[in-house]
Amino acid sequence: MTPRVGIVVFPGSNCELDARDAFAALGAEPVMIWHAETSLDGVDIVILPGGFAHGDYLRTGALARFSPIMDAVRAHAEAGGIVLGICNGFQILCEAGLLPGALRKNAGLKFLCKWVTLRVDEADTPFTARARPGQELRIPINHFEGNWYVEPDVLAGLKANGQIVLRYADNPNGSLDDAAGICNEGRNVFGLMPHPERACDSLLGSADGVVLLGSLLDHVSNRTGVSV
Amino acid sequence: MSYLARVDVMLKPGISDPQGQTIEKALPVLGYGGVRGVRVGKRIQLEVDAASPDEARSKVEDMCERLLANPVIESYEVSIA
Amino acid sequence: MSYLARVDVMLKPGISDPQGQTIEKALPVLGYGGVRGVRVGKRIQLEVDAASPDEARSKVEDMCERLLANPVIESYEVSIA
Amino acid sequence: MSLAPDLHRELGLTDDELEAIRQRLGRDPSYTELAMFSVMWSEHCSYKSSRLHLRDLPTEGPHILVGPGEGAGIIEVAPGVSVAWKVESHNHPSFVEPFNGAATGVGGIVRDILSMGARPIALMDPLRFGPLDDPRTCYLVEGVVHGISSYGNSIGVPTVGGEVVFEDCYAENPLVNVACLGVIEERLMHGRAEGDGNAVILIGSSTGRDGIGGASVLASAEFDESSSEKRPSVQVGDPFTEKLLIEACLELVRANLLVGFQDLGAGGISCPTSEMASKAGTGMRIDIDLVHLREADMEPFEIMISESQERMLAVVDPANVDAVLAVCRKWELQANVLGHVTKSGRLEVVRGDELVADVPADALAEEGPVYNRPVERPAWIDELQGAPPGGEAPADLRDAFLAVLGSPAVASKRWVWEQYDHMIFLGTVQGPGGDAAVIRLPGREVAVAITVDGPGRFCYLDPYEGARLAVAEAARNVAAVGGKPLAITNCLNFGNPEKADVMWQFSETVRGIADACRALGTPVTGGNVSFYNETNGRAIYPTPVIGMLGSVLDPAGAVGLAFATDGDAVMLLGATDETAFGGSEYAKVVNGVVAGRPPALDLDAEGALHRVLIAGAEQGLFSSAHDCSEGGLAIALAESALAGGRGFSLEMPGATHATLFSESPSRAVVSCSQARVETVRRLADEQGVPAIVLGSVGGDSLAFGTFELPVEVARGVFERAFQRMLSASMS
Ligand SMILES: Nc1ncnc2c1ncn2[C@@H]1O[C@H](COP(=O)(O)OP(=O)(O)O)[C@@H](O)[C@H]1O
Ligand SMILES: [Mg+2]
Repeated sequence: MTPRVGIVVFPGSNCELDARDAFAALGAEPVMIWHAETSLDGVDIVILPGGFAHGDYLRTGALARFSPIMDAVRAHAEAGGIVLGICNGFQILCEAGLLPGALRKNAGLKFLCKWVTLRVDEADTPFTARARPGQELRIPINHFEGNWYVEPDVLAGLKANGQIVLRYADNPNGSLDDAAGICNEGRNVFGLMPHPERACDSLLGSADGVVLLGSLLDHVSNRTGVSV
Repeated sequence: MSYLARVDVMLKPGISDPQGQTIEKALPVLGYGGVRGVRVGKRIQLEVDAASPDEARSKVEDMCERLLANPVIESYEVSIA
Repeated sequence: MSYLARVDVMLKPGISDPQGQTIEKALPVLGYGGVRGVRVGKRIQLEVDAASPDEARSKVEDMCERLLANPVIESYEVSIA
Repeated sequence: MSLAPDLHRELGLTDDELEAIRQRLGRDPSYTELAMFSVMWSEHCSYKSSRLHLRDLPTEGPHILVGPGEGAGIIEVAPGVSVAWKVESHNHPSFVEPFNGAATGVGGIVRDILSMGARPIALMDPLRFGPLDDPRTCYLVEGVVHGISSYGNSIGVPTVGGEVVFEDCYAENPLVNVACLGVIEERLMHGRAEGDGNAVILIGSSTGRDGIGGASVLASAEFDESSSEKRPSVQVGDPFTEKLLIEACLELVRANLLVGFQDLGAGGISCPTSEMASKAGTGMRIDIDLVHLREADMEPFEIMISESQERMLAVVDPANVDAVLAVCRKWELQANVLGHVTKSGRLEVVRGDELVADVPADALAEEGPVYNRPVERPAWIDELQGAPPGGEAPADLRDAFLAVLGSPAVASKRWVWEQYDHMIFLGTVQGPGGDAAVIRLPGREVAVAITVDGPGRFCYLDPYEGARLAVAEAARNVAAVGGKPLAITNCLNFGNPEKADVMWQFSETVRGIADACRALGTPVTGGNVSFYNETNGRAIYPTPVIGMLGSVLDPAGAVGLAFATDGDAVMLLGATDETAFGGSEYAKVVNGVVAGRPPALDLDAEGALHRVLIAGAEQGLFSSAHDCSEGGLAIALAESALAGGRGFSLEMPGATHATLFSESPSRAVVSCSQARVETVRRLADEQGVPAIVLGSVGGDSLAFGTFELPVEVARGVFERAFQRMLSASMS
C-alpha cells in the first residue's frame, strides 16, 4: 500500500493541484481535504499548500489558522505525524503556532517569483534524509511575505537544535539567518517558502524538489511499512 | 449600544519595517527633508455592539490578541469612540 | 523642533474594501458577533522637523497628497503630537 | 415620466440614438432604461464604430470551434483538446488608478475565459507607457505591474509573458491590455438563456456603486453633492472572491448544473441579461430587490449598470437550483435567484412589484447603432513616409550596440516578470524572456505556444503594413519555439473614431490583419476594440496587439532562444534587407528618428521561414532558435548569448550597422551542431529560405568581427538598464 498524502485546501489556496500532481508522480496517493472538514481520515502526511488562503487578507495565514481542519492538523502534529507547509502553508503554520516566527513582507517590497539555490544545513530530518549535508538544491520561490522573523533568543535555540533546515545561498527576501525552511523541535513539522512541487520535473527547470518530497515519502514508508 | 472602535497595529519597535524605510528614502527625493522614524502599520475600523465602552474595548482587545495582530512582530492600540 | 505625526489613510466611503468585508465575514465564525463596518487602512507614523505644529501639519498633509495616500481612492487624517 | 431634454447627451447618447430608442420602445425610456441603453450602446459594448470593419476579418478554420461573438474564441489544438484565448483592454481605468485598473483588467478577461467553461491557465500583459524618464510613467509602471502581480498571483493564474513598450504617444494614454488562455475541462459553455422558466442566478460579489460615475447625472434630487463621491468610477479588485468564483463555476460546469452562463463586465447586469436572452431568442424577468447589495438605497439604474467586479450570471434548470446554491455556499460565495427566463423576448426588470424597465433584449444587445464613420487618409502620412528612416551609420558601432541593447524596449524586463507567478500549474515549459511562452496543458502531454506583439511604430508609419508585420512577428515568435501558429486574438487600440484619419488607420489596420491572417492560415477568434485613446487631440500610435496561439505537440521538443553548446554553428535563416530602418529601434535610439516606411514584408517568405523553424524543431535539429525583431540581428544574437551565458564569434566579413540593426522581417537566428549544418541548409533550401552560417557559439565575448565586448558587460547593460531607468526617474 502507498503513502497517503493529505493536501488541505483552504479558500484561496492555489498550489493544491500542483502538490497533488507532484506527489502522484512520486507514487504517493494524494487526498484532497477541504478546510471545513474536521478529520484527516488517517493520511500519513499532511500538506498545507501554497496560495493565498482567504486572500491573505489582514495577514498571510491569519484567518486560515482558524479553519476547522486545523485542530486535526495540530493533533496529527502532536502525535508525531508529518506536516509540511509550503509557502502560504508555512505562513499558516507560523500563525497557528505550530512553527516559530512570522513572515514579513520581502525586504525589497516586491513579490518575487524566481529560481533560488537552497543549502541543506540539516540532513538528518524526515524532510531532508535523501540529501547530503550542505547539498545545494535549485528550487523556485514565489512570495511577497517570505521575510521570516523570530525573537533573537528563540533563534538561538532553533540554531542550537538544528531547526533551520534549509538556507538561501543568496538571501532574496531578508529572511533572518537566511532561513528558507525550518522545522519544529520534534522534527516532524516543516515549513519552507520555496516550492519543491515546482521542481519535480526537469522539463520545468529542475527535479531537485524530489529530494525533499521523496524524503518524506521514504520516512512514512519506513515507519508505517508502506512503500512507494 | 454600538461603538466605533479603532485599532492601530504597528510592527514592534526594533523590527525592521521595509515599507517605512522605502517611504523615508523617497521623501527627500520629493523635497521633504527632516523626516525620520517612518513606520507603516494598519488602521482597522469596526463597529461593535456592547453594553459599555469597557465591554467594547475588552471585546476588541480580545480580537487583537487572537486575530487582528500577530504578537510575534506586532503591537496594537485600541481606541473606542 | 521635531514633531511626531500620525497619518491615518482609509479607503473613501463607497470604495469597496474586500479585505474589510472578508474579515467581517470571518469574525462571527470566531465567536465575535455584532461587528459591522470593518474597514482596513494604513496608519503611518513619522517624525518631522518643523518650526511649529501648524508647519508640521501642512508639511505632512502635503506628503499625503503626493506620496502617503492615493487621493483617487483614499482619504487621510493627520494628527500632530 | 418625461426626461430632462439633454440627459441622454450627458450619458453619451446622441439625439439620433435617443430617437432610435424611442422607436424600439414606442415611448420615452425611463431613467433606468436610458441608463441601460447608454452602457449597452456605448462604443465599448456595441462596437458601433468598428463592427463594419471587423466583418472583413477571417474567422473560420477547421480548428476554430468558436469564433468572435462570445466570451472568448475556442481553438482545438489537438484532437479533443480545446483552449480559449482572448485579449481585452483596460486602458483608461489603469491611467486613473494604475493598481486597481490593471488588477480589475486581469479579473475581467479571466471571467471571459471562465464564461466559456474553461479553466484560466495563463495570462499575458502587453503594456505601453510614456517615456521612462518621466516620473509619472514610473508611477504608472509600478502601479500597473503591482496590480497585475497581486491579482494574477492571488487567483493562481501564471502571467507567462507580455510586452512593455515606451513611446511619447502613450504618456497620457497608457495601454494596459491583458490576454488570457484557458483550457476546456469538461464541456464548452455558452452565454445563452435557453429554456422558458429556467432560473437566473447572480453569483459572486455584492453589488455596489462601482464604475457608474458617468451615469451619476441620473441621480434623483435626494442625492446631495457628495453623490459623485458615492459613485466612485474606480473599482477595487477582489482576487480572493475571483478565485472562489473560478473554482465554484468550474465545479458547476463539471457537474453539468448550468444551462448557460456569462460574466458581468462593462454594462453590469444589463449586459449578460440582455445578451443571453437575445442570443437564445428568449426573454428574462428579474427582480433587482433580490440582488445582494453592498450599499443602502441604491437606485434601480445603479443596480442595473453597476460594474462591481467578480460576478457571473447563470441560467439554471429549476431542478438544479438547490444544487447550484449548495456549491456556491461551499465556496462561501453569495448566490441569488434574481428571476427566470421567459418567452417574451423582452428584458423585464422589476423592483418588488414596480416595473422599472421593460425593453426588447435584442434592442439592447443586438440592435445598437452601427456607424460607417468617415475614413480619410491623412495628408501628413506622405510626408512622414517620404522622410529618411534614420538608417545613417553611427559614430561608433559598439556604442550604438550598447545603446540599443540598453534601450527600454530591448532591455530585459526581468524586473517586471519576476513579480509575476509564472510557474503555477507546472506547465511553464518556457516562460517570460523568450520568444513565445510554451505552456503544457494540465494533465495533457500537448502544449500551446502563445505570444503578444504590437509594433506601434510600424503601424504609425503605415497601418496596413504595420498590421501585417504585427501578425507576422507574432507567428514568427510561435514558430521560433517550434509551435504551429493556429489562430489570433487581437486588441485594437486607437484614438477617436469620429476623426477620419483615425478611422483610416483603423480600417487599414483591420485590412492588414485580415490579409496576413489569411496568408498565414491563422483566423481571428476574437478580441477587443479600445477607441478614444486620445488626449488634447493627440492620439496614440495605431496599436493593434496581436495575440498568437500555436500548438506544440511535443513540449519536450520545444526550442529555446539560449545558445546551448560551445562549438555549435550560428546560422541566419531568411534574407536581410539592409535598408529596413523605418520605425526600427536603431533609428529611434541612435538617430532619434521615427519616419520612412516600415520594413517590407513578403508573407510567402514569412510562411516559408515558419515551416523551416517548425520542421527543424520537430526533427530536433536546433540547439536554439530566436527570431530577429527589435534591434535586428545584433540583438537577436546578443539575447541568445546572454540567455545561454556563452559568447559567439562571427566569421562573416565586416558586419556593418546595416547588417546588424536592420529590422527586415522573416528572419531567425538558430544554432545547431556543426554536423547538422548541412541538414538545416537542405531543409531551408527546400522551402526557398536563404540560410548562411554566421559563425559559432563559444568564448566569453560577443565577437561581431567589427567590434566585440565581454558577455558580462553586455549582461550588465541588458539586465540592469530597465530598473536603473525606473529608479533614476523616481528620484
Ligand atoms: N478586434 C476584434 N477582432 C475580432 N473580434 C473582436 C474584436 N474586438 C471584439 N471582438 C469580438 O466582439 C465580441 C465582443 O467583444 P468584447 O465586448 O470585448 O467581449 P466581452 O463582452 O467578452 O468583453 C467578442 O466576441 C470579441 O471577440
Ligand atoms: Mg521574438
